[in-house]
Amino acid sequence: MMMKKEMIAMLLAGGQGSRLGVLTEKVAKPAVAFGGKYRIIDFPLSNCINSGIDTVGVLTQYQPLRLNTHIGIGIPWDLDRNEGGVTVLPPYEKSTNSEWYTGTANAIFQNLDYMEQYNPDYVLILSGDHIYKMDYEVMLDFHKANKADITIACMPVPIEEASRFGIMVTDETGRVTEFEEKPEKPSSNLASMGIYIFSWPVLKEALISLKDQSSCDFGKHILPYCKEKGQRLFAYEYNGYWKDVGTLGSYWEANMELIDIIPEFNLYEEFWKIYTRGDIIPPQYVSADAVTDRCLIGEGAEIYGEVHRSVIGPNVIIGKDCVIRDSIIMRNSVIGEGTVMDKAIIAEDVVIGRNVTLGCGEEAPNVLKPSVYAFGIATVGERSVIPDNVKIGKNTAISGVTVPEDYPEGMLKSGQNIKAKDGDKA
Amino acid sequence: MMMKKEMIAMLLAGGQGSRLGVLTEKVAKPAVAFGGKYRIIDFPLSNCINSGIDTVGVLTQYQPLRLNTHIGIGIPWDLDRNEGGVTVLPPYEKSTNSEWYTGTANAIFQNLDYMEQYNPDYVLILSGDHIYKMDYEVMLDFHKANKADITIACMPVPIEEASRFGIMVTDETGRVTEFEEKPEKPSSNLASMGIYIFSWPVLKEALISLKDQSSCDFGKHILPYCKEKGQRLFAYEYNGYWKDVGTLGSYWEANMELIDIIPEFNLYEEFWKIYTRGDIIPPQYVSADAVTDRCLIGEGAEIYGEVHRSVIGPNVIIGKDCVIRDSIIMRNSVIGEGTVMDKAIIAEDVVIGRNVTLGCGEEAPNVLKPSVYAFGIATVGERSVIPDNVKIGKNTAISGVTVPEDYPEGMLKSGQNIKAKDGDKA
Amino acid sequence: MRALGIILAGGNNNRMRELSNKRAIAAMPVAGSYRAIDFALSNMANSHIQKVAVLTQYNARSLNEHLSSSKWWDFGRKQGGLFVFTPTITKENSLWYQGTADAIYQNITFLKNSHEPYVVIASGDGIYKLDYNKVLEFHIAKRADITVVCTECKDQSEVERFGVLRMNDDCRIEEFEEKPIVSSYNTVSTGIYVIRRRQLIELLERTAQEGRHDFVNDILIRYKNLKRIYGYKIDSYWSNISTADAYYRTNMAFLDPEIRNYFFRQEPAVKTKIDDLPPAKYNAGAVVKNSLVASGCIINGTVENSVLFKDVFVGNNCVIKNSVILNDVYLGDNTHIENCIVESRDTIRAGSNYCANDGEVKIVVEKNERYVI
Amino acid sequence: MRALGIILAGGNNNRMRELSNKRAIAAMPVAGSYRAIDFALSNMANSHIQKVAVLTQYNARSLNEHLSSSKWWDFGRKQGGLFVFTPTITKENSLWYQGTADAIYQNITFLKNSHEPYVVIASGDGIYKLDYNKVLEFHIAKRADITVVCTECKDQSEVERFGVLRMNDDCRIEEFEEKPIVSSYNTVSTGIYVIRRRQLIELLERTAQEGRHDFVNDILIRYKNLKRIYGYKIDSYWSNISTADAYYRTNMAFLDPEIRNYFFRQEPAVKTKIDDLPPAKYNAGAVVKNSLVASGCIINGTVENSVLFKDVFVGNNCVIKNSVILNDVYLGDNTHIENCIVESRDTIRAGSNYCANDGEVKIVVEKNERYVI
Repeated sequence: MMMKKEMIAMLLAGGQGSRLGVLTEKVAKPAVAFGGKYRIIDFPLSNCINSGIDTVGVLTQYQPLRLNTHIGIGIPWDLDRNEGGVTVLPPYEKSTNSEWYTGTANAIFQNLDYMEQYNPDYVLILSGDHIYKMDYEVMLDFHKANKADITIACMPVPIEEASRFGIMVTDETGRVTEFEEKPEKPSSNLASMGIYIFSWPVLKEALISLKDQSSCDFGKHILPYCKEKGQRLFAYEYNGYWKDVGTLGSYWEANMELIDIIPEFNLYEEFWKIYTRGDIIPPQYVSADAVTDRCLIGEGAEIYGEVHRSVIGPNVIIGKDCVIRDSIIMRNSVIGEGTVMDKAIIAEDVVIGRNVTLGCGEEAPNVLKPSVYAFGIATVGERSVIPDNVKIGKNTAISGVTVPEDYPEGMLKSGQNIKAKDGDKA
Repeated sequence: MMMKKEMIAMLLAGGQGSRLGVLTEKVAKPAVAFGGKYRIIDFPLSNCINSGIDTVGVLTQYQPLRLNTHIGIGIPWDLDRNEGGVTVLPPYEKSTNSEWYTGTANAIFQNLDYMEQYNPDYVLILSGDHIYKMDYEVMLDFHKANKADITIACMPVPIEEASRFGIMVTDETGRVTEFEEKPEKPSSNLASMGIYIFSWPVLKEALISLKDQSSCDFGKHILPYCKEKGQRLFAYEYNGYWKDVGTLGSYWEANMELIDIIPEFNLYEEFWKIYTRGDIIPPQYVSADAVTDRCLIGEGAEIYGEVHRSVIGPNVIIGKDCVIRDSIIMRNSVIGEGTVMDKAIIAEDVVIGRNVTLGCGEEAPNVLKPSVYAFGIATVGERSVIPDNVKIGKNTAISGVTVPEDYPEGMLKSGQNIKAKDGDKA
Repeated sequence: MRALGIILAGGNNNRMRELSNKRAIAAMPVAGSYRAIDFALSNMANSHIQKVAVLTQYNARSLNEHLSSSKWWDFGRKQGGLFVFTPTITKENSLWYQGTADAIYQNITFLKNSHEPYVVIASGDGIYKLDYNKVLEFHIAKRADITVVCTECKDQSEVERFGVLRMNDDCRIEEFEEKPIVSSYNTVSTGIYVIRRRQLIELLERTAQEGRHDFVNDILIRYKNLKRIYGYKIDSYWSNISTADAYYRTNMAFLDPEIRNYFFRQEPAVKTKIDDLPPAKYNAGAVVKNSLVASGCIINGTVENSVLFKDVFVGNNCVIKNSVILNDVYLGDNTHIENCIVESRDTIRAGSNYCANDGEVKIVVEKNERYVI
Repeated sequence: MRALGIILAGGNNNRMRELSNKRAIAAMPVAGSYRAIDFALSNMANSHIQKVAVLTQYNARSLNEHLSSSKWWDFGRKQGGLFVFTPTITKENSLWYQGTADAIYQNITFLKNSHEPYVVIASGDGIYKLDYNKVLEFHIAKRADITVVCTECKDQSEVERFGVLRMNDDCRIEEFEEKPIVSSYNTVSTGIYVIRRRQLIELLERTAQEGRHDFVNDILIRYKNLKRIYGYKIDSYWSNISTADAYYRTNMAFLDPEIRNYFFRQEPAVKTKIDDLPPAKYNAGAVVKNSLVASGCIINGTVENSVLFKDVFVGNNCVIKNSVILNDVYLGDNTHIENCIVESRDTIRAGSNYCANDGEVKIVVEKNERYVI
């Protein structure tokens, strides 16, 4: 006999996020580090508890171990509950059919039983890969006030970008009259954020009716189906900071925006805290020779060199005579003495040797994935090793334990990649 | 940076347990109720925490929802930890290959990363379907004292039954010199209980070496491989109560044994408590007309009729003028007035009408699964409904919402089955 | 909910006789599986109050242990939580709590650091279900300064235990007498109040300055005409267990199917800390009639019209009638008990006889060596 | 481990000057991210002690809040747990703790209801790492009645703060003086003891009967010749923070890479309650040299040879040197601070100047209105 919950959240965290390249080779996108000490999923999870939602199902599929370890039993988010709390929901074997999640709505459908046991009035559907603060309770009030069946959070985007989104056309009451999936000629600039509140009977009926739809998806199948049936769909307009960190460029940019004096997205606000698993406790140490100029630095880091306009994760060690500029270095990575980097993204547990140069030379398109490894960024995947004295160009990607032989003439030219064998952890 | 753990436990809880018939139609065997308020998995889990093991991975696959809900974040077993604690480990998608668990050792192999993060010295392998109390710490001391690579818990069985088990032959030091999987002519009566302690490097090496073995199994593949390599395998002899509740007969018997004045398996001992999720709180009520004669009754039950030699779960309601004999009734089931049952197993959330008779007539072998539905037991699956006034014979099975039309002449003869549609929960 | 909760659980009362020797009244076991404070705490949780302070000083250990893990009550912790405040020495003060108002006053920083606009104050010895939101709505609608939850006391002889009040047609309280010797009214205060947080801080500071310490006498009665004090009447089950007789009657009330249904089956549920006890066991010879039996009990004898709390052992040929047997009592063979409350952890020697006349309640406290079972 | 733990965290000390006004010494912030009691508690957890009682009465609120969730320390709860015992009124006693022995004596039922054969007693104001199992092994090997953990005090002028002792070649303690005015020895007690549980119960009961209350004077010194009291010497880092000077020096010691490495990087880790704070932020103009900076800080000015605790804001053109800035301090623009300890939650007005001479330590307590940031 579970306690009834007014609204529960279902957080879709199964996606690989392949446009983040080597950053998501070993972890799902929601588990990627962000902002010095956080992971992307911390933002929707914190929004949940800050909005008073204490029951969250996290749907995982791709590489869930890091996510599992990060979420644990939900202690950091106050979601370690006897009833409700956070539950990780991977695909599971059933007595009749067993399948992986094939689409966003299919994933939710496969967890009907989970939702059922809380007998909710409303279900909030979230995705685990956006950076924003939103009070879902206000959105729920809007949903109730409109007697809506479905409320879709939307935000205005520049009309010239609207064709990249699902676009909502509404009447004067906010009711959705039409929607267009990535329209060539958008009739509105109100883009869906992929955040939905469903009245539970509506969601349940739609999921069951469309259960045989292959790769069943909210935007492509559930919303059209419901609209077709004449149900009340409303657009809830959101005007705060919201960032999809789906590409290396937007990921880098969103991190850099945190360095502004009073950033548009402020982590230092008391009344809407972002929670994360904080397993590293000691203060950071800044040595007598260090320079810390416009940067965020996480717990336990030790800075002996120069850091400019960068985001440094917990426990990172930056050696003497380093010069780090416009870069993101994630937790536990170690940068050898004398290393210089410009516009690099270094994932977790990376070891970089001495006197390495990252991000040097002219730009060149990446030879394998020009659309992924772009923006002039040098990207190093987690648990990689880079030997001493090598030079690495722009739009490059490195993963695995590299040795001097991987660098012809001590150099990885702009636009090139190295995929070496993993270290002993693999 | 996870804290190092000396020994972690991996609990195999994925099996369906198909010999329990309708009892495991909707839940995995480890989630089946036992002893009035427990579930089978409570026994190995409680053994873990009582033995000082605070990190347990539970490998699930078949119908895990009940198990997930039951385990929750591990509060009842004190396994809600910030580091370690209990973690449910279902199969998951990886970047290279994604597969279900195909055998006991394969399941453990697929969770190498999980074990690795605790950097254990020893790994305890358990299965989730036995009733027993064992101090794994004593077994570990034995393992260390023998400088063993693998220690296998064994118990002496009557030699005539030995051919049903994996049999260990040992020298005078306890070292395993030979083993026979279900031998026709057993050379010993020391049967493996499926409980192993591995030194971690040994386990890891074996799992990786045999990773391409299809349906990789501990008894069939890992132990032979390790013995072949000359590793030190020891048999740890256990002489306490241990019951495999794999058939309806042994399940029924193990429940009935709890009713003895001082049962061989004593739940009332202070120093080795069995923990379970206790979500039902109120005391039970025994009415002025009730008879409670040799029985166990769970919290919140209300008894208005007669109960003899039976195990009654929490929140069960037994109507006036009922006569319940030699039966097991699991939580939340409601028995209508005037119903009589002999040797029945009633699963959870069942509703039985008035003046029903269960377990009447002569025995007859079950027509569909004679080896499953035997022992003269009438079995009713969870969330079933039985209408008023019907008679149900022995070796029968009922699941789903049955109506009077399902019972020709108001009768389900011995050896017959009804599989009706599920109720509104399906 | 826009309120925080305070539960006054410090109390003791001579009329509990021997029962209050070892614990605060709020920690008394009730109805087989609960403690008195569970009712107020569950009401808080079920009214979605996220932040609750329990104030206690008398025999705080058993209460503390009961509350030690807030996880059973699922109070949010990042945004609130369950706080147990016993007295502490500070630079300014080194006295115990000297009264109900003083107990809150000594924790006034808790009030000051909160941001909830309202405070619900409840005592830890009431057995009832109540949605405090209803009271708060009433409080706001009446633009009251303080709202006192009150109820009709059916038994006139009981009235003298309580604060007695008279309201006008608008429910404003016009008269209020604390524990009168005789009273012509029978509307009594349940010890549950709603008040604006800033109002409470102000009243507490003023009262402390005047060297006064009691919430009822020094605030409610003293400010009766200065402040808008309203009464919110409830007519659902409410009982206060602070005398031995009332305690016995309240436990026996749970043999009534309607009361059982109200507390045990109807939503919202009353929560408590879970003990890890096996199911109750009835051996051959057990005869149980019209009784409540909690988990962990082992019964060999006869039990009638009684409430057995957790882990009670009833020996062969025992006869237990009309009695309340508290947790972990061992009753040796051939014991006869009638109209008694048997204190928890008692060990009664085989063949003992404790009977009170009907209408009386005897309290049994016996600490013999326990037989090894 | 076959021992339970007791942490004496009740203490206060005038030599902490203003710093002890608002909290017990055991609750003092240390090394940027910790509280003093974290060290004793982590040692308990890392020695696999499952059951720990913290005894406290002075300004218990902040300690209580810090300990409120035992989940950070991962003490088992079914088989033990973390208990905070403040004084309580019982039928037998209604006094505050009158000394260290009395504090334990008032909780003697906790000792009596336990089954662990040994007790580790530690004070909450020591900064050190120690595997208490090593001490217990020594204790058993020596067949000691009480083992006192002791260390060499390098600074003779500091000796007078401690209990001073002299051991014979077998490590048995032959002389013990509490806080002597002059002493020729420099082996001092760290306030960490191992004792058999039954022995402790017996000594406490006898001491209480005699109306005595102090563990050192009334037990250790009084029974020195009657009982086998041994000294276990440690030579790893140990520091007691109970004076303002020692507190300042201990914090500054963490600027030493060896000490930082010992506490921050080497196993086992020191645990603490996690605060949910963002990373430290360095704005343009920040110049930080040889300093520790905890999370949540925002720095615009110059910080040298200092320890910044959590959530410190350093304004533009500030100069902070050789100072310890406690949690949640706001330093307005152009502030100059040298050789100071700035009390937590202070708000320092822009342009302020607080400097002490080298070798002195000034304590700054300023409660101005905070600017809205």
